[in-house]
Order: sequence, then C-alpha cells, then structure tokens
Amino acid sequence: MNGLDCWVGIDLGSTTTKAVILDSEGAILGRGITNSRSNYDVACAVARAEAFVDARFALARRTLEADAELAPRTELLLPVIAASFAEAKHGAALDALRAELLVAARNDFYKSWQPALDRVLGEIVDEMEVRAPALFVPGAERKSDFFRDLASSSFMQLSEEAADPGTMPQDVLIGMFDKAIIKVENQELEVSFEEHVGQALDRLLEAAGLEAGERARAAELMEYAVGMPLQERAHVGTGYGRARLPFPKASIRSEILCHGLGAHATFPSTRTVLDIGGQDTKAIQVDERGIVTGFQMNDRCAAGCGRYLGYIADEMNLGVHELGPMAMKSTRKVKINSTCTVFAGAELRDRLNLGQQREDILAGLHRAIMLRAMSLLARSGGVHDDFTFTGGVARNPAAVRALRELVTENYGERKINISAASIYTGALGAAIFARRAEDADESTEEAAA
Amino acid sequence: MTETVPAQRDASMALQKKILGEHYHALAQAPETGAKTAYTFVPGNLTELIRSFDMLPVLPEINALQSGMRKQSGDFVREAEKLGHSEDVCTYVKCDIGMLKGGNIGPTGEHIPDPDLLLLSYTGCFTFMKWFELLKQEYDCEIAMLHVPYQGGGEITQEMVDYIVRQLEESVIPKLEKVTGKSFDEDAVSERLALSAQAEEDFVYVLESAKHRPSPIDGYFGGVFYIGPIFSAFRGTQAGIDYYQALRSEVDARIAAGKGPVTPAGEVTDERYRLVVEGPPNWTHFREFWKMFYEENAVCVASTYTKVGGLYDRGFRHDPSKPLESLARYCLGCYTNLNLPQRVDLISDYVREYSADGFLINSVKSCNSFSAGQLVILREVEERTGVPGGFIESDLVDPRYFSAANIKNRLESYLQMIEQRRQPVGATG
Amino acid sequence: MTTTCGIDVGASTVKCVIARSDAGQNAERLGQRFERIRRRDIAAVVDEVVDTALGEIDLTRDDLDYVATTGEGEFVTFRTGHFYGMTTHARGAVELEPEARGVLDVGGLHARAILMDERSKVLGYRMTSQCASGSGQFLENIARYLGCSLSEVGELSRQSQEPEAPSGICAVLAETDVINMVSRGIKTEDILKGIHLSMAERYARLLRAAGVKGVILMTGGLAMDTGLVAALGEEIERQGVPAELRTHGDSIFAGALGAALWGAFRHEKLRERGVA
Amino acid sequence: MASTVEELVARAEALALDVDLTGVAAWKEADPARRVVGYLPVFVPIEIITAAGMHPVGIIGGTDQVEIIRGDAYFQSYICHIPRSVVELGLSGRLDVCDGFLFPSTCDVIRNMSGIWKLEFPDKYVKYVDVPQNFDPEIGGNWWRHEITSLRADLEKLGEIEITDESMWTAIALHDENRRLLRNLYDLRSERPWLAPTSEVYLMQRAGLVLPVQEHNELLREYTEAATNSDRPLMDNSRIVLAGAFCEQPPLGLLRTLERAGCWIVDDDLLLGPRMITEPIIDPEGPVGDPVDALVKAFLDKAAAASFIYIDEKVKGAELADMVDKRQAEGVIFAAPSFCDPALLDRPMLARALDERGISHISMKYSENTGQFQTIREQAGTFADALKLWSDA
Ligand SMILES: Nc1ncnc2c1ncn2[C@@H]1O[C@H](COP(=O)(O)OP(=O)(O)O)[C@@H](O)[C@H]1O
Ligand SMILES: Nc1ncnc2c1ncn2[C@@H]1O[C@H](COP(=O)(O)OP(=O)(O)O)[C@@H](O)[C@H]1O
Ligand code: SF4
Ligand code: SF4
Ligand code: SF4
Repeated sequence: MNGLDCWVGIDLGSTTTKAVILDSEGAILGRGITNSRSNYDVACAVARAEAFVDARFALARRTLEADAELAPRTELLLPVIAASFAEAKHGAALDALRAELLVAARNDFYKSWQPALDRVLGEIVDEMEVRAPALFVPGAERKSDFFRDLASSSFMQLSEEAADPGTMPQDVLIGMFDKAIIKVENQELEVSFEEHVGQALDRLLEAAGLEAGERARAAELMEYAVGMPLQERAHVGTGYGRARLPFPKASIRSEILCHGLGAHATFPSTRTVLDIGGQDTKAIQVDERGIVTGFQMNDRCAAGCGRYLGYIADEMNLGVHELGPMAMKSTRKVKINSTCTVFAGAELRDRLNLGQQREDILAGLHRAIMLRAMSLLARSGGVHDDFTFTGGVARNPAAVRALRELVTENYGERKINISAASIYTGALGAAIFARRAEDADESTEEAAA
Repeated sequence: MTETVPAQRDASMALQKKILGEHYHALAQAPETGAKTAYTFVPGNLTELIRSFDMLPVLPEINALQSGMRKQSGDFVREAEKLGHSEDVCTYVKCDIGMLKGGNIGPTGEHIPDPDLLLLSYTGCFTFMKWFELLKQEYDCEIAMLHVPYQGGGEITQEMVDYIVRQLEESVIPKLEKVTGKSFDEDAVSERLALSAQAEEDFVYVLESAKHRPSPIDGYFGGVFYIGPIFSAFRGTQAGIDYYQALRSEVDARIAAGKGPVTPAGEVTDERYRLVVEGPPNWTHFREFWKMFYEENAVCVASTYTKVGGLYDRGFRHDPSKPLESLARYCLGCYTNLNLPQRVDLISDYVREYSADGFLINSVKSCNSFSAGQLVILREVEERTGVPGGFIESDLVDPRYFSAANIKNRLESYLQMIEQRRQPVGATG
Repeated sequence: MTTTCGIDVGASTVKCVIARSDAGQNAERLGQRFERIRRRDIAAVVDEVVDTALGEIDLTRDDLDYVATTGEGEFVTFRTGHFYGMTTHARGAVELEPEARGVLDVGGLHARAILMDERSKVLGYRMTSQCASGSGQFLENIARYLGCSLSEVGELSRQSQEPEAPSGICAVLAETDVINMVSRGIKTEDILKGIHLSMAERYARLLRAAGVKGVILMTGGLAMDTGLVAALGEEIERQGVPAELRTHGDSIFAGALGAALWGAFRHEKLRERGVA
Repeated sequence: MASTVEELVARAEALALDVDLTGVAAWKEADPARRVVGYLPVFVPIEIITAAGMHPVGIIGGTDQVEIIRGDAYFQSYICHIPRSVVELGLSGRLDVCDGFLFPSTCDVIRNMSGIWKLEFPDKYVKYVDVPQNFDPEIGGNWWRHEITSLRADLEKLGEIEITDESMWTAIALHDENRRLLRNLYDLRSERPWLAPTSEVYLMQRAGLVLPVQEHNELLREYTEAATNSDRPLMDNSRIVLAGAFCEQPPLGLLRTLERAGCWIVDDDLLLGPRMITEPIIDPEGPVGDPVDALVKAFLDKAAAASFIYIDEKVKGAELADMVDKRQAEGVIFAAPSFCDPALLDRPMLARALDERGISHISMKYSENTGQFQTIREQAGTFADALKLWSDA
C-alpha cells in the first residue's frame, strides 16, 4: 500500500497543545488537542497522537464516503466509533487515576486517615466509572475535552459527598487527587485504535443499527483506512512553549507569524487577526499574502486572557464551555473593574453577595476581556476587513458576541470570521511553514541536481 | 560614559573616557581649588555661560545614567522610594536623590561637590523643575530659573527668544554674578561660542557618516558616547574640539576601509538592517540591549536621543556674534522641545535620508516628555515613510523595568517581519 | 468587664474572637474560630462561625456588649461598630505579642505592612494593591498544581536545598512558570521555596517601605505557612530590614482579636458618654 | 418653587457625567454663530473665551463612564489615564462640538497632547498655552501678556468677531462672581460638612465645566442656599484636606468612599483650574485700565499654589499647611492620579512641610476609572480610625 505524505504543525500553548496534520495537497488531514501539562514532551506527543487518530477518522470518512454502499451510513458509523474510542481512552485514564490515587494515599503523611482513605478513594473512582459512559453517548455535552477537567469536576462533586469534616476532610481527598492527576496526565496511555473500531462496530451490530453485511464491509474499509501508512515529512513547532519543544531551531517559528499565516490560510481575505489564548492576547495585521505587517501582544500581565475565564469557571464550579452560554442569558449590563485575573474571582464573589445575577456579571466579565483586546487591536492598527478571531476564547459565544458589539460600535460593520477550528490556527500556520520549508528544500535540491 | 567603555573600543572612546574623567576629577578637587559648581541639565544647558564664570557644570542626568550603567541605580531608586517617592515617577530624579543620600559619589568614585548654584535651565520637560525644587530642599544654595517656552506652535518666535534673553539678563546672569563674585563678560562667552561651533561641525559630520553603506558608526548606542562631551561640560573648550577632530578622522578611516561600527560584542561586518531609533536607551542593561542588535546585524543609523542636547544636524550652530540670543535659540531648539508634528517630520526625514529599513521606538517608562505621544509618532511615521515601525518598552535606570526576554522577543519578531516583507510578492504565498 | 466579639471577614476566611476585657485591657480570650468561605454565602458563614464559637462557651449573641467587625465586615447586620483592618491588626498584634511594633499581614488577596507604636496606633503602612501576585490565593493555586496541601507547603519548602525562583511577578504567569519548572524536573520543595522567597522579597520591601523597626508580628492566614515565615526571615536579613520577625499560633485571629478589643474600648467610651 | 438639594444634585450629576456634551451642543445649535472652545486642565484664562461670546468647556477626562478602546492605542500603560479618555472622547466624535482646544502648560503629557491634536484633528484650532514660570511683571508678565493677546487674536479670528475691552471686563466680572460663589460654597462645606458633603460640592463644580458661566453661577447660588437650609443631621467624622487631585479627577466613588470611611473633606484641589485665581480680579472700586493687564496681574499675584508652577522663593507646602490650619483639618490625604509626575514629585516636599508642622497625612493613588475602592477605604478608614481613637482617647 502506498503511504500518504503528511506535514505536522504543533502549537505548544500555555493551556493547550494543538497539532495539525496537512496532506500533500495542503488540506487538513487531522487535528489534535490536549492540555499543556508539566511535561511538554508528553503534551506534544499526545497532541500529535490525537491528530493522527483524527487523521485516521478523516481517512475513514474519505473511504466511507467513496463507497457507494456505505456512504449513506457514514454519519451513523463515525460518531459511534469516535465516541467509543474516546470512552476507551477515558477508561484507561481512570484506571491510571485509580492506581495513582492509591499510591498517593500510601504516603506517611496520610497514615492517620487509613484505611478509610483507600476505601473512599476506591468508591469515588468506582462511581466515576459508572458515570463515564453517559459522557460519551454520541452528541453528549461534556464540560471539557480533557481528562483533567472531566475527572476533576466529578471528583470534586463526589469527594464533597463522601467527605466528613471529622473523619475524612475533603481537603485530604482533594490533595490526593491533585497529586495523582499530575502523574496520570504525564503518562502516555496506549489505546489501540484498531481494537476500538472493532468494538464499536460490534456494538452497532448489537444495537441493530447495522446489518451484518454492512459490518463486514465497514470493517474492511476501516482496516484500509487504519492501515494506511502516514509518513511525516516535516514538522514545525510554535507557541508559548516553542523553545522547549524537542525540535531543532530551524523547525521553530514565532507564534505571531504562524497565527498570521494560519488565519490567512483559513480566510484568505483576512487582514486583522485577534488571537486570545490562555495567557496571552495577540493582535496581528497581515497583508494579502498572509505576511505580518504589524502586531501587538500583552505581556507581563495575564489580565483578560483565557486563564481569566478559567479562574472564573473554577470559582463558579463550571467548565469553561459553560461560561459563554450562561453569559448569553444576561439581561442587564454590569461593569466589571478588575483587571487582574486573580482579583476577578474576588470581584465576582462581591457582586454575587450584592445580589447581582451571575449571568449579568459573567456578561460584564466577557466584555471586560474584550475591551482589553480592543485596546491591543487599536494599538496594532485597528480592525480591518476581514477580521478573524482565533484562539481558544473564540470558542466562547459570549466572548464572540462582546467582540462583535465592540467592533461594530467602534469600527462599523466588519466581516468577522470565526472558524470552528480557530484554536488550531497557530498549529495550522506551523504546518504550512513545515510544508513550505520542505518545498524550498526540494526545489534547491532539484536545482542542484 | 567613563567607566563603561565597551570591551572592544575605538581610540576615540579612550579619549572620551579620559576627558570626562578629568572633569570629574576637577569637580572632586573643587573644594580645594575653590572652583564653584553649577548643577544644570543637558537639554538647554548654558555651558559657555557657566564656563565664562569659571564655574564647573554638574549634570545630574549624566550621573544618573552612569549609575544605571554601573548597576547602582536600582539601589538608588529604591532608596528614594523609601523616602516617599512614588514608583510612578521619572527614575532619573529618584536615582539622583538616592545617590545624593548615599554621599554623592560620582561615577569615577570621587565625591561630587555640593552645588553653589542650581541652574534650572529647563528645556522640554517639566520634571526638571520638580527635580531642582527637590534638590533645593537638600542644599542651601542659590537657584536660578530659566523658563524656556515650548515650541507648541511648531516654531521659534522672536517673543520666545526675547523672553529668554530677558531672563538671562535679569535673573540668570545676576545669580551667576552673585554666586561667583565675577561680572558678566560677553566677549568671554562669545569666544567660547566660537569654539563650540567648531566642535559642532565635526560632531555633525560624525553623525551623518551613518548615511554611508555600511554605516561606519552606530548612531544610537555608539552615538551615546559621541554626544557625551558636547552635551555635557565640553562645549566651548579646546578638549571638546580635539575630541571631535579625533573622532572624525577615526570615522573617515572606517569609511575608507568600508567597515561597520564597533560594538562591545564585536564589529558589525554584515549590516543587515538599518534602523532609526526614537527614545533614550536603557542604561541598566545597555550592553545586553546593544548586543541584541548586534546579533541580528542591525545598525542604528540615526536616533533622536542624540538630539536632546541640540539639533546640530539640522543646521543650528552657536553664534558668537549674538551670544545671548544664540543661547536662547539653542535652548528652544533641543529635541524634546519640539512639538509632536515636528518630531514626526524629523523622524520621517531621518528614515529617508539614512535609507532606513525601519524605525524603532524604545519607550521608557520614566519619561513622559519622550513617551507621551510615541504611539502616534509610530503610526504617522509608518504612514509617511512606508517602512515598518517597531515598539519596545523599558526604562532608563530602573532595572525592574527591563525584561530581556520580552524585548528580545519583540525585537526578533520585528526584524523577522522586516525580513519577510522584503521578499518579493509570491515568494511566500 | 465587657464581653465583646470581633469578626474579621476576609477574602477567603471568616474569623471570630470572643473576649472579655476591661475596656480593651487585661483581656481574656473566651473563644475563637475560623472558617473558609469556599464559595458559600458569606453572611451564612459569619452566622455559623459566630454562633458556633458562642455555643462552645455557652453564650449567645445577647451576652455580647459590642460586636465589632473588621475587614469586609461592614455588611454584617448585627454589628455594633466597624474598625478598619490595619487598626485591628495592629491592636491584635500588640495583644498577641506585646513587643511588636510592626505587623505583616498576609491574607488571601492582599498583603500589608503596618508600623505602630506600643499603644498600637498605626503610624505608617504599605499595602499591595491592584495586583494579586504573591498573595495567599496565588500560593494556594500553586500548591494545588504541585499536588500538595497547604499544611504540607511549609514543611516541604524548608527542606529545599536549591530554591528556584519564578521569573515573573504575575500570579497567573507564574503558574505557567511553575509548570515549566516541573517539566524541567525541579523538585517540588525547590519550587515552593523559590516562590516563598519571591513572595518574601516583596514583603520585605513592603516592610522596608513602611519603615518598620524592631519586633514585627506576622498575622493573617499565611503566618501559618512556616516555609514562608522562614523565607521572610532570610529576606529581612538579606535586605537589611532592621526587624525581627515573629509569629504566633493565633496569628490568623489578629484582626478579629483587635476588633474585639477596640470594640470593648469604644463600648466603654460610649458608656461614659451615656450612650450605651 | 425652589429646587431641593436632591434635585440640584441630580441635575449637577447629570451635567457632570454628560460625556457626550449634549447640553453644550444644544447651546451651540441655538445660533450658528456660536463657538465652543474646550480647555484641558489645569489653568487657562477662560475669561477671554467668555468675552468672545464663546462657551468654554472644561475637558477633564471621561470619568469612569467612558470605555477606553482606542485611547490605549495612544498612550502606554505608564501614562496617567486622563489623556487616553480625552483621546477616546475626541475620536468617538464626542468633542466634535468644540471648535477649538486649549492645552495649557501643565505637564509633559498635556503638552504633547497638543501635538497629538494637531495631527489627529488638523481642522480644529489648537493652541498650547504656555504659562510663565517667571513672575517678574516685566519678564514673565510680558510673556503672559503676549500669550493672552495672541489667544485673544486667535479667538477673534475663530469667531470672526472683535473682543472689546468692555466684553472682557464683563466676562471677568462673571468669572469673579463664579469664583466668589465657589469660595462661599467651600466655606460652607468647611463649617458644616454634613450639609454640603464633597461628593455633592464636587458635582456642583464639575457641572460648571459644561455650563455657561451665568448658568453655573445660578446653580451655585441655588445649591448653596438649599444646602444651608437643609436639615441634614450632624455627623462626627474626621476633617481632612485632599491634595494632589488638581488634574485628572478621582471617580465619584472615591470621594464617596472617603466620606463613608469617616472623612469629611474640608478643602481640596479638585478641579483647581477655575478656582486658580484666589481673589477678585476686578478691584473693589471697579475696572480700571487694560483688562489684559488685569488678567496678567491676577496670575502673577493671585494664583493658588500648584505643582505645575515654579515655587520661586516660596516654601513648598506652606500653602497646604496653612490651608489645614485655616480649615481646622486634622490631617491630609494625598490622592494623586497614578503616573502623575507633577503631583507625585511634589508629594515628598509637601509631606515634609506637613511633618514639620506636625500634621498627619496619608497618600494614595487613583485613576479616573478606578472601580475598586477596598484599598482606599481601608487606608482612609484606618486614618479616620486613628484620628477617632487617638484624639478623644
Ligand atoms: N470550548 C471552549 N469554550 C470556551 N472557552 C474555551 C474553550 N476551549 C478553550 N477555551 C478557552 O481558551 C483558552 C485556551 O486557549 P488557547 O488558544 O488554547 O491558549 P494557549 O495557546 O495559550 O494554550 C482557555 O483558557 C479557555 O478559556
Ligand atoms: N495552614 C495553612 N498554611 C498556609 N497557609 C494557610 C493555611 N491556612 C490558611 N492559609 C492561607 O491563609 C489565607 C487566609 O488568610 P486570611 O488572613 O484569613 O485571609 P483573608 O483575610 O484574605 O481571608 C488563605 O488564602 C490560605 O492561603
Ligand atoms: S522625564 Fe524625561 S526629560 Fe524629564 S528628567 Fe526624566 S528622563 Fe529627563
Ligand atoms: S494584575 Fe493579576 S494578572 Fe496582572 S500581573 Fe498582577 S497577578 Fe498577574
Ligand atoms: S494627571 Fe498629572 S500627568 Fe496626567 S495629564 Fe494631568 S498633570 Fe499631567
């Protein structure tokens, strides 16, 4: 079987690590994301692995759609396979969590809480396992894509229920979790793709969603997609942590250039790009070639970035996903003053105590963030058509709404692009750089030959 | 400028160090020799007039920047803040106050005598006024104020000149006479002004040598050394003339040899970016800062900071035939006394005249006189010249405000951007 | 003798002290209690803390002559009067440590250095303001990330041999820095000590700027963090602050205690004037 | 029926927060020949604008109402807040009603802003007004005469009118009256601060920035009378003088916070510009001689101390300490805008003068859009506590 050439871009962000795989046509084959964690190599490897899995799905989709018989069943097959795969990964991580929790509980420091500690921890994980499948029903809403967030949220809840101030303080349980989760997320968990395709197909068969003949055909096609060798020709890294990537210097690009290029590739007529990530905000102006002509970024202070929302979400015991939709329900304007991320939590509490609605407060917070972004945009040269909003915060509908309002109020009507995959913009730019560099090398080689 | 000569240096640099060292020595000896001292400022200084009364000028700004270069300023600034000075204000002032409280030991390690006169000839910055009001609380000495109007309307008018000349005649000169017991000698001033004009000629030649490709000098980092004598105590002196002659021949030799500027980290051999720079440098990390440019083969061909003590390259010369009026016009014409449109014009002209690839603003936290409006300058100059502007932020002598990683990141991204824009259309599409 | 209650409502914790004294002098602490707020309704936490503390010593709110609030306690409806944080911390500190002439109060979000005289009159102070870098909250976040509980932090930090400081001052960016450090294999204790040192550096400057001299008592919740206290001791020496740092097992109650005592003092004043 | 204090305060608050200058726009629309001239803090001779039949408008920032979007693109984070809100007002068209702008010599920021205005609003009249720092009538006086005369000529051109000496005297009389009324109000506040708290007095003053002087005089009269006759209960707070707030103004919330924390402000340098001349310009016997001379003399002889004016041979801080004595204040709160060089550089000198006279003081910073007052409340409250617990103890 002839393999497929591909190029990889990796954006090692402060909060999330993203990977994008391009094929020889420059089309996106796969995307992967994970939370950046203490071990950058692992984060990088996980994002890359996820992107390759995603690429497999893309190949599978291509194959299925090209098959006369199965094409109509694509939308039935793929989500189930994906969900099954995700659930399996989650299960593997839970296993690891269980093991690490028990290791943590062995520490002498916690001797006085034993043996109850082991038991309570075990019960919590049992319950987490029980709840897991519900998370992975195709189409289910999850608080986050990341194991850390999902596990943390249910652990918090379960540990609160299990805790007792005298005999088993919640602080102790949380302490166990904090210790264990670091270990878990720094392991690369092996989950076999092939195996889960098979399981998913069986499940569909059981649920009578699929006929036996279709199953066989599907298995055949999937085997092809899964077996296709993917040859990584080159990679480029970018992002906040790029200096720490295990790449040679030539394979590292400034994140500003990558974001500019990535946005240009997605929306060729874009001239202004705003990227709001976990702890930095960039306003970039690009020309018709995607070349950066001006930029501004915040520094020294993380006020008004994605982390700010993260703090607020923690404070309210919500996932970052839920903040935007909640803020969209606001009916009254509230002006938020805190510029500091850490103080925002305190202000939130103050205002809740004053009886303000949390929807309104949240809307005010989103506007506050966007006001800061507007300043950077103004500094970088304004907002020009088309305007593209990228980065994780572009996934947040309330942030997008606040931005739209402010842009229109201050610059008039602008075409605003928001790509569903906006969080991958930097990684995409990096992948394009990887492809280009390779082209350039080849052309020189050819010239020399 | 004395202690901090770069590792690799020209002969002129040694000469500069020598004459400045002699000046500090003369100051230290003042209690014995009976010489009187006038504290005064660089922009709009009246050196010839001061010297005509045989007084020695002391320039607190220079002391402050020297402390910065010798990494003492951080302590001085903190000391002043402990005394109730705000974190927010100009660090030159705080550095000076801290140094004063620490015994007023100058950059050569010798004591700087107390002032006999605080000569507040303040051009282009309100902080100067506060500075000497503060010093006046420390020293029981005479203070003379020379109010130099701002070129708000973009020009020097006769009324401004007359106002200054009247102040010189009625308040500054009488104070000088009172402090020294000598009487004003207009001819003596004229003689000195003639000497000044001579040095000014060579100084301008040196600055403009950067129009050559490759530029033989660095007009910002290197320029800081070239302005030393003429901006401080050496106008109207033979030592000043000698220094600039020597410098000029050195530059001529470099041009003839097709050589780039000498930097502490080595000689620039492959000039890749020609930049015009606006704003004062950071002193606490001066070498580190310069090295970032060196590593990218970026040469600063012109700068506005080297004009704070006069816009000689725009034609101004001290004029012995009209001494007081000439001093008045000098004070009025210093860079920080220009209004914003004039500054935009000047920088745009530099970009064209020096064939620059870009211009960079180093915005310092301390100095509102420079900084307020720089973002407008950035956009206007970009628009007028079509070359990209860069923007970095630091401070003069407060080491807490120098983030090397940050500045390097911005500088690199900026230069990468210039590089990317150089490529013909299509090459990257 | 007057029986008074001091309530200190902080950003993260509510503290309460019940004391009997003679117009604030010769005080005897009858009871004390603190409770983390943790996203709960503050008024409810206040009620719970006060009533539990009273219950433990068989008293009720009716037995109190004066309820004095401090911190963010102005909204407490059953208060008699309010005193501001520095007034109460200074008083509480002198009560806990009679030799103290300075206070360093580090709580959930703020830090402040207070200079006072032997009567606990505030003579000068410095406080951190709009930036939360180096606050209790910050330390908590880092500790969580490192997977250790607050009670372990001090112990660990004091074992450090090669402290590694975070590069920036921002509480949020420092978290990333910490992630970085973990990835470079820096030991937990060295990271903690580095952070303690960088916090201590700021606090020592605060103390210097406030002009403190002599014995200073550390108050607020972070006084319980022995690692921070040790680091602060080192920094005070390094920066040449002419001060000797002490802590007290009940440091976290300093504000509430001070409020209770000032309350007694005011009660007496008002009684003299025939108001109460 | 006379208005109540509450009504007057509400009216003043509406005017003070009218960042869109709707009142001024209405005034201008009434007659196409009308002109509006904006002036920045701190001091310009507004009499000339009034004499020209124009409406002087004090442009003092955007309060905490105006969201800064483009303003930050003009000023770095380490520059005070007022210029960015003024730029925001300008770029958003809220200052379009102004035909001209005066930028007085206050500090380097306002100075450089005059150039920004020239670049950004090339069609507007812009003048930098350079007050003298030399107080000899023949030297600094001449310079100031020259500045006033050229401003007069410029305004004549702008309004296509002639400014007669007679109209000058009339305008001076109106502004003399305005300053008298303000001084009256300050006296009332100092005597019985609970009747006219600073949070209200300030609004009355601020309303004057956007009202023609005649109307402002009327408002001041009404308020002073209503406040004097109101039956508000006495409150026993500490008496303090507020210093450092002459240019960028603190948000109303800050003034209210100080009052709530137990401090009566019994004198201040808020909105100093219109009160800068401390005595009547016109002699008791009536106008004599040249009105320009009278203006020059007023600045040289009757101007309040301010940090942007050279102290000459005077002692820095003496005026402040005298003010504390005169108002029987118990202490001073320095409240200066963050990054305000003139105010912050003065602070140590003022502190020294106060220390020498045994007056206690504290210091804080703000910006016009400061929204969190915990720290401020804490500081002011502790200060008030100390005055309260230790004075009658
Ligand atoms: N689904 C989502 N909904 C809302 N916000 C999100 C979502 N996903 C990520 N974010 C926000 O995006 C931020 C991370 O953005 P990202 O661009 O990945 O940052 P970085 O590149 O710095 O890691 C998070 O802090 C979070 O606030
Ligand atoms: N055992 C402990 N060790 C270290 N820090 C602690 C401990 N207990 C509480 N803290 C810290 O003390 C802080 C609360 O201190 P406190 O002075 O009450 O603050 P506030 O008044 O702001 O609520 C918490 O943020 C927590 O970080
Ligand atoms: S503000 Fe600027 S010009 Fe003025 S003294 Fe400071 S550095 Fe010099
Ligand atoms: S204000 Fe907050 S977000 Fe900004 S530097 Fe400080 S701690 Fe960080
Ligand atoms: S607040 Fe201070 S620094 Fe800012 S413009 Fe006004 S006087 Fe200048």
